[in-house]
Amino acid sequence: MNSQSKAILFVLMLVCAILGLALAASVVNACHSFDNVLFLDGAARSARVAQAVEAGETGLKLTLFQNAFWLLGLAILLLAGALWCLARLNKVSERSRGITKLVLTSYRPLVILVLVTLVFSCLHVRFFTVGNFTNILRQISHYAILAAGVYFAILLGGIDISVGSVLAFSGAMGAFILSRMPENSWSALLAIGAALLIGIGAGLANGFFIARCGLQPMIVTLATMSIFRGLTLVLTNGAAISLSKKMAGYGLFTGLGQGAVLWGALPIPIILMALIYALAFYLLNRTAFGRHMYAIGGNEEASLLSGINVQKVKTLAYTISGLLAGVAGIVVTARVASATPTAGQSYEMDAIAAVVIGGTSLRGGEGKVLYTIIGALIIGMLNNILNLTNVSSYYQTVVKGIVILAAVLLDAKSVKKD
Amino acid sequence: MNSQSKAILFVLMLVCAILGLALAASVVNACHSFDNVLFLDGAARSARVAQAVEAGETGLKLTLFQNAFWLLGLAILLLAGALWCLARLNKVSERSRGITKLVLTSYRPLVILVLVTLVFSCLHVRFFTVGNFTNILRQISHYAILAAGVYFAILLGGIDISVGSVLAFSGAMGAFILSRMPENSWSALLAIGAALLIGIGAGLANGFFIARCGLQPMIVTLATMSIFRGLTLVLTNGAAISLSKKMAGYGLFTGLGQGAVLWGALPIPIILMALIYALAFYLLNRTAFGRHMYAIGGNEEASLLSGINVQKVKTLAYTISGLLAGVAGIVVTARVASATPTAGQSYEMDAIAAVVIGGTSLRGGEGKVLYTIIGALIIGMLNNILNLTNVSSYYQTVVKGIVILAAVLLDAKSVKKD
Amino acid sequence: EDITIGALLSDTSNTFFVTMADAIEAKGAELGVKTIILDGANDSAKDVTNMEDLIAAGVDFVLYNPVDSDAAAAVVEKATAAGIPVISIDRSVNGAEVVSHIASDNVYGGKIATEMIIELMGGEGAIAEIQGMAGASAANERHQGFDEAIAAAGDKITVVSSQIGDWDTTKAMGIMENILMANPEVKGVFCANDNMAIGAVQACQQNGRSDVIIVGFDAEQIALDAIEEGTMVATVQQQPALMGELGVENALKYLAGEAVEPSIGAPVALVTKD
Amino acid sequence: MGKMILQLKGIDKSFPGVHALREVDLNVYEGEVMALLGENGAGKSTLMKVLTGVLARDGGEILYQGKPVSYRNVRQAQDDGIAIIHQELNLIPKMRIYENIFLGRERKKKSGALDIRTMIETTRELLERVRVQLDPRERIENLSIAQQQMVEIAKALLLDAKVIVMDEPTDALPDEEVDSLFGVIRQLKAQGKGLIYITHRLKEVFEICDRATILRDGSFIGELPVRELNMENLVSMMVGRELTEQFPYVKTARGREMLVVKGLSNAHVHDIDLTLYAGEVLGVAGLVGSGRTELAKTLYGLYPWEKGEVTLNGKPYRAEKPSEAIAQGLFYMTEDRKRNGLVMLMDVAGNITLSSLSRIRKGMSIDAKAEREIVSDYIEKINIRTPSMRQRARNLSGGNQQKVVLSKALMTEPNVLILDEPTRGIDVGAKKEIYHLINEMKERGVAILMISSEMPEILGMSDRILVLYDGRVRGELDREEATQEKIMSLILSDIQRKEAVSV
Ligand SMILES: Nc1ncnc2c1ncn2[C@@H]1O[C@H](COP(=O)(O)OP(=O)(O)OP(=O)(O)O)[C@@H](O)[C@H]1O
Ligand SMILES: Nc1ncnc2c1ncn2[C@@H]1O[C@H](COP(=O)(O)OP(=O)(O)OP(=O)(O)O)[C@@H](O)[C@H]1O
Ligand SMILES: [Mg+2]
Ligand SMILES: [Mg+2]
Repeated sequence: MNSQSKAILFVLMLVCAILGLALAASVVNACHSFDNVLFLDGAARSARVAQAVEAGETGLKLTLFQNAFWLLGLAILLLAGALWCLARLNKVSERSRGITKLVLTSYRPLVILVLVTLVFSCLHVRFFTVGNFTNILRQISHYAILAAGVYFAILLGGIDISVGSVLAFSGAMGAFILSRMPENSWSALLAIGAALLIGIGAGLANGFFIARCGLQPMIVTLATMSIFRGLTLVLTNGAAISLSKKMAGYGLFTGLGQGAVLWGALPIPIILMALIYALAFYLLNRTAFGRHMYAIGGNEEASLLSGINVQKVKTLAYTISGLLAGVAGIVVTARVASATPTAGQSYEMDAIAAVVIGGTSLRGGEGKVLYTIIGALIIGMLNNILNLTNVSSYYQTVVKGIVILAAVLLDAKSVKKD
Repeated sequence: MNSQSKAILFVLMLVCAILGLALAASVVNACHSFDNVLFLDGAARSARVAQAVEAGETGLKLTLFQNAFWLLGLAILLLAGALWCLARLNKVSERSRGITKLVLTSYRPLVILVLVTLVFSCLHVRFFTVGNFTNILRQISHYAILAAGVYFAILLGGIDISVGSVLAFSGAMGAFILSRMPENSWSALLAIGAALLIGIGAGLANGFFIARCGLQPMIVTLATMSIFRGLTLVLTNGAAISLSKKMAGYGLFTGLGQGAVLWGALPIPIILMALIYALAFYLLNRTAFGRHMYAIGGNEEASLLSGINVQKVKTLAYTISGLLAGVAGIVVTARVASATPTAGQSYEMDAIAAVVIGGTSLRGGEGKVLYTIIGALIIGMLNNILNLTNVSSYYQTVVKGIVILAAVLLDAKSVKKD
Repeated sequence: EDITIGALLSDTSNTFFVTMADAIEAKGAELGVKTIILDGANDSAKDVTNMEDLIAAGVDFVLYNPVDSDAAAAVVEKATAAGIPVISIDRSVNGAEVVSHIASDNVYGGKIATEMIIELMGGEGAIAEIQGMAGASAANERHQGFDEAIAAAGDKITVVSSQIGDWDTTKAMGIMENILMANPEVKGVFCANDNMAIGAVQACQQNGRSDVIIVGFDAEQIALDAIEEGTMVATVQQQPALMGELGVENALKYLAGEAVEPSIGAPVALVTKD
Repeated sequence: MGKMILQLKGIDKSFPGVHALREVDLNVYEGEVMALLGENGAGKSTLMKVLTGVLARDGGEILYQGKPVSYRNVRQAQDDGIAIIHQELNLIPKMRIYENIFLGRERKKKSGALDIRTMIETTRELLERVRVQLDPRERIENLSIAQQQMVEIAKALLLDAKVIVMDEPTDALPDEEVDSLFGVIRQLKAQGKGLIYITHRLKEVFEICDRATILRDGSFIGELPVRELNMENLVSMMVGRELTEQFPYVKTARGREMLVVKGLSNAHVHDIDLTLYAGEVLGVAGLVGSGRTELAKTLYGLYPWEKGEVTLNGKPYRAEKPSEAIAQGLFYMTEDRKRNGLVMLMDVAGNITLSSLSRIRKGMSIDAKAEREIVSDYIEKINIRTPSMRQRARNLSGGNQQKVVLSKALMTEPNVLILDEPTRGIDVGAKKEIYHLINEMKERGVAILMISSEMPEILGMSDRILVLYDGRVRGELDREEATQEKIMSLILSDIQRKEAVSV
């Protein structure tokens, strides 16, 4: 095929894609502006249309709403046409194929995120709003922080399932200190410091057993999970420790979970999360430590023979994981203004799921830390839409499992094609 | 050193060991017969002695009890002497060293079991009784059955964390069927069949995603864990389903958990557990399937190249794991005569711990299935002694973590010495 | 006009709250309002998340059964700020204003249950307790009730064992077996929910001990059956369905501009064979 | 003679149950290459690991530039100027070339961040020095084994070390690459560096080394200048006995057509035609990356076929997985026994019977007695040196491991046996035993396809030789007409033809 027909195909693809997306978006938007979601049955839609007509409304939106179903069909046809053009183009053009492959493999989590956002936006009127996104981001912030820590362990080919318990223990310690020093205005700093120290200590302990004693990460962190949960129960005596406004450190401490800047538009947990991911990105991609992490995950023995201090790097990685669990503990405790001894139970599973949905292999040595945040976001959006659409919590559990499976299946499929 | 002095050392070792053990045993026994445990403070002991003397009791046991502390010291000295002889002997005799090594490596879980039993026996009067051991065995039966299934997954270098949820779902299905067919005398068989089918189905699903789609076991079983928990909640609508004597299938079904043979001395769950382990042992050590399991766990690629149908073997292994979770589900439900939707939560962690304490590496390819039962037994004995001595549950969690860590640490230490 | 009521329940894998949820849904359908019911899964952070989602979904009213009373204040303030009134059910909200509180007293329930056991024991002997999930507030409150009753009973009553059964039937059964092993003299057991009580019943029966007095909590069907059979003595009945219905009714009353009592009682009582 | 820079004296090292080194001496001289020779398991790699601090020594001393040293890890040795290229490749497949080269010694900017530009530039220079044309940003997993080996060498050059140890660097290299490696070695010699060179290809010793140190069973046998050595006395020093005739070729009568391949094509190989007769060895020659392994794996059912017809023993043959190939009488012995030939954790017996368990079945179970008998038969017949059949495979030496893999292959009683690099990394003694085994199979009528990168082996053992290039058959030579030059010219003519086409 000559380059002229390639160009025509390309333009056709663009036109189809843009038209299709625009049409779909305006229909969805029109429906939403009638406070209606797409998947409402025809009868309800007709009733709403009749009501609007009665109220004397007219205009494009009404027309779009009225004809939502077949317009949407048209949009889907257009998008299918765009896909068909892409497929043709891929057959004849090396470059197009390259770009498609790049998008589908390197940017896969992003693609999934966009798809998920599109679908969910159709499912509820309020999903695609700034308020709701701030909401989701704030909700995932502590998961995402935990997941960043777990990412370090997984990158090494290990795992850290103690993070949920460490979160609980450090949060409880923070609350404990605040509640024991109600007068001391330094107590907030002390509480934060102690929580972070606990995180670091827990991580060091994990690191010690894994890196120095050569035990398997799964079983070590299983044991420390139990130990830190027990210590939390002992510290709190099994009851929640609540923070009250009367405590001197209340404002500063809870600010970390509840505060916001930019006139309330940007919650502090989101900023913390962003900062932590920026730091993690820098550490992993711009420093020697990061290189060593990838190397050890890829081939531990070769790394040792290359003169890398494997034990040190591993210990450091688990320490970071613990530290971030400590940070997450502070955020959670600050957010709900109390520390419950059962906090963080089974969070490790969500954190692992976030890392894996973010395209990181549990075998280690590969992955992008920033995609972990996308993994967390996808899980957060899923929880959010299931809540918004009032799906029974029993089914939520089922759906979540299916989505995790689907996400990793997509991953595996496109990996195999390489 | 000549062979004569070796012989002398050997005899000395034997004498010290036998004397020490006998002395320790009779002191502990004497204390127990005064309803007293060793770690009681001296004051309480004196009081008890005074009371006995007042009651006119005399005899060896009283003397032993009276002098418990220093007699026990003597016993410890004797045992230390035996150890010293062993160390001397190991220095000079190749054969003795060989035997010691064999005992410490190949039979390590057994050695740990014996030690644990000895220590626990000193901690509570009723610990070392036939009744209590039947008790412990019955309590661990479903854990041990689960652990046998998980062993298959771990032997492949994989893992199965969905077993707790599968247990709940299959148990709930069994109870559901029984309760829906209160008149039908076949209902028990139907319920058992359905529960087993659910186990098999769940295992097949795990196997499909792991073996055919090449997904990672951890994430697949994490997802199915969520799915089956959700399905259990849907099936039971969040409430326990209780079995009542009025149901036609009650006797047959609950017999699997509550029944006993040999005039009540041998509970059926224990028999089931023994049968399953015998079968698993046979499968793994006497059949081609077992060989293939070890081979795949050791080196998957080499196994494929040796003409093993890797996918089939893997699928089968996860199916066995699911099936055994189904069996455990039946046993649990039958035992408590009701199915709760939250049953089996976090049992997978205990099952994994049992496998690992039994000396199996999470890397796969190595292990003995019969030692898994020892792992389960150690955990069960730990739970039992903590209950018997009424240790606060908060500390139980801590202690359990420490024991798991200690057990694998012992493992790693002696492995490194190889 | 369409009204949507959101209900946040602390744990819908627990029958108690399932019953409450069903009642809220049924009452809502009856009165023609939409209901959204979310599960806090015993996790304060998830609870907060759920409330935020309800605010995002733009519900008109929230019935709130917080996972943790103290943690609830912040989100209740948020909801109030967004113009969504809140009624708390079963567990109160500490530190924030709600329209009303529909109370059911876990501490009181634990206390009357224990008192009954002590009475049946003739005021002396060994008693044991199987507690709920470590750290869960219902578990704590019921345990507190137990403690109060024991303290009141004097030193003829000895607590031989107090273990945590995680609300789990099988675990409770194992614990009961171990208690019977270590302390065969035990005469009564208080279990913090009925699932665990059933476990204790099975342990006693299978050890041939029909003399142990077992009292549970929640008045679940399985417990009522056991009481009928005589294997359990009593269970504490809270009235989840009634509480749910009261919640919906009062919410609508408030939205219609009528006055609502600041505290509404849903009585707690012991259910025995008669 | 150059100045002595490194001296190892009386080194002693034991592993539990193995006395790997007894009183071994080794000297390295400036501007010279010291060959370190010995059979598999003689202790060569162990000695190097002791030198570079990977393993702690039990006794002896190391003098470096006259001073006693004792390294506790690789890093210290590197910092002191001792670099090593290990026997196993030690690159991280998912990482880029420059990242691998600078692994453990990354260049940093003042801010602490990595100085990526400098690292890439330096890498480019190093790659030029070893004469490979590669983008420093290429990922290792996309390189051929030969290219990876060159990257390893470049990595050692980065250190600018005074002593460079190469542990079997040519193990996986084809002859042209060996030449460019030798070019680099001569360069290093000229710069006055001292080199230790470990190899099983004794020809290379005479080509590039100045002196040789010989070990046998962990003991020091002697250090001699290479000019005083010839192949015979070198071999007898290594194995402790005389070995005559390196390639014991036997001529057998050609049998019927056993494997006929017509027009076999897929993503890796194209239009393969070949005929293999019972009782012959068909050697397959080609450059690394020419698709020899792929051809074998395609036949074995590891890669899907696109088109082509194959018959085996007169019957149509098709395999979608190895089990199907084995069932039809074809077995493939892989080129990398450590990675995918053996289950290292399993014992010798388990490995030997792994592919033919169905033949020792009694009811559902494995017939333990039959297994014991068959395995001890093989151990005896093939002369596998192992303390017992219950010894784990990982505790055997390379040659004996290879014999275990061969036994596994034989036990399936194949009609067609594909051997991929059957003697890679194996010492002269074991090599010869394997050649004898090949001959024995040949006499029993097995059709053998032997892939090898060692030209003398191909020439010495094959009845016919097939030359592959770029996944295509480029020609076939008879034993009588075949020479190294003819094979190379078949390959090169193809390159010229290809260039002609692309112009
Ligand atoms: N980590 C170890 N533990 C136990 N034995 C070992 C270990 N490493 C090497 N050995 C043993 O030490 C001996 C020397 O091995 P080494 O690898 O040095 O041999 P080599 O001369 O390099 O052989 P090859 O030519 O096959 O590379 C062998 O018997 C080997 O089995
Ligand atoms: N650019 C590449 N991307 C992916 N895989 C590659 C690339 N280059 C080589 N490989 C693969 O790496 C493996 C090792 O290549 P190697 O040079 O040994 O090929 P080969 O044909 O097996 O060689 P031989 O002819 O020596 O048997 C081969 O399987 C080859 O397909
Ligand atoms: Mg070597
Ligand atoms: Mg090859």
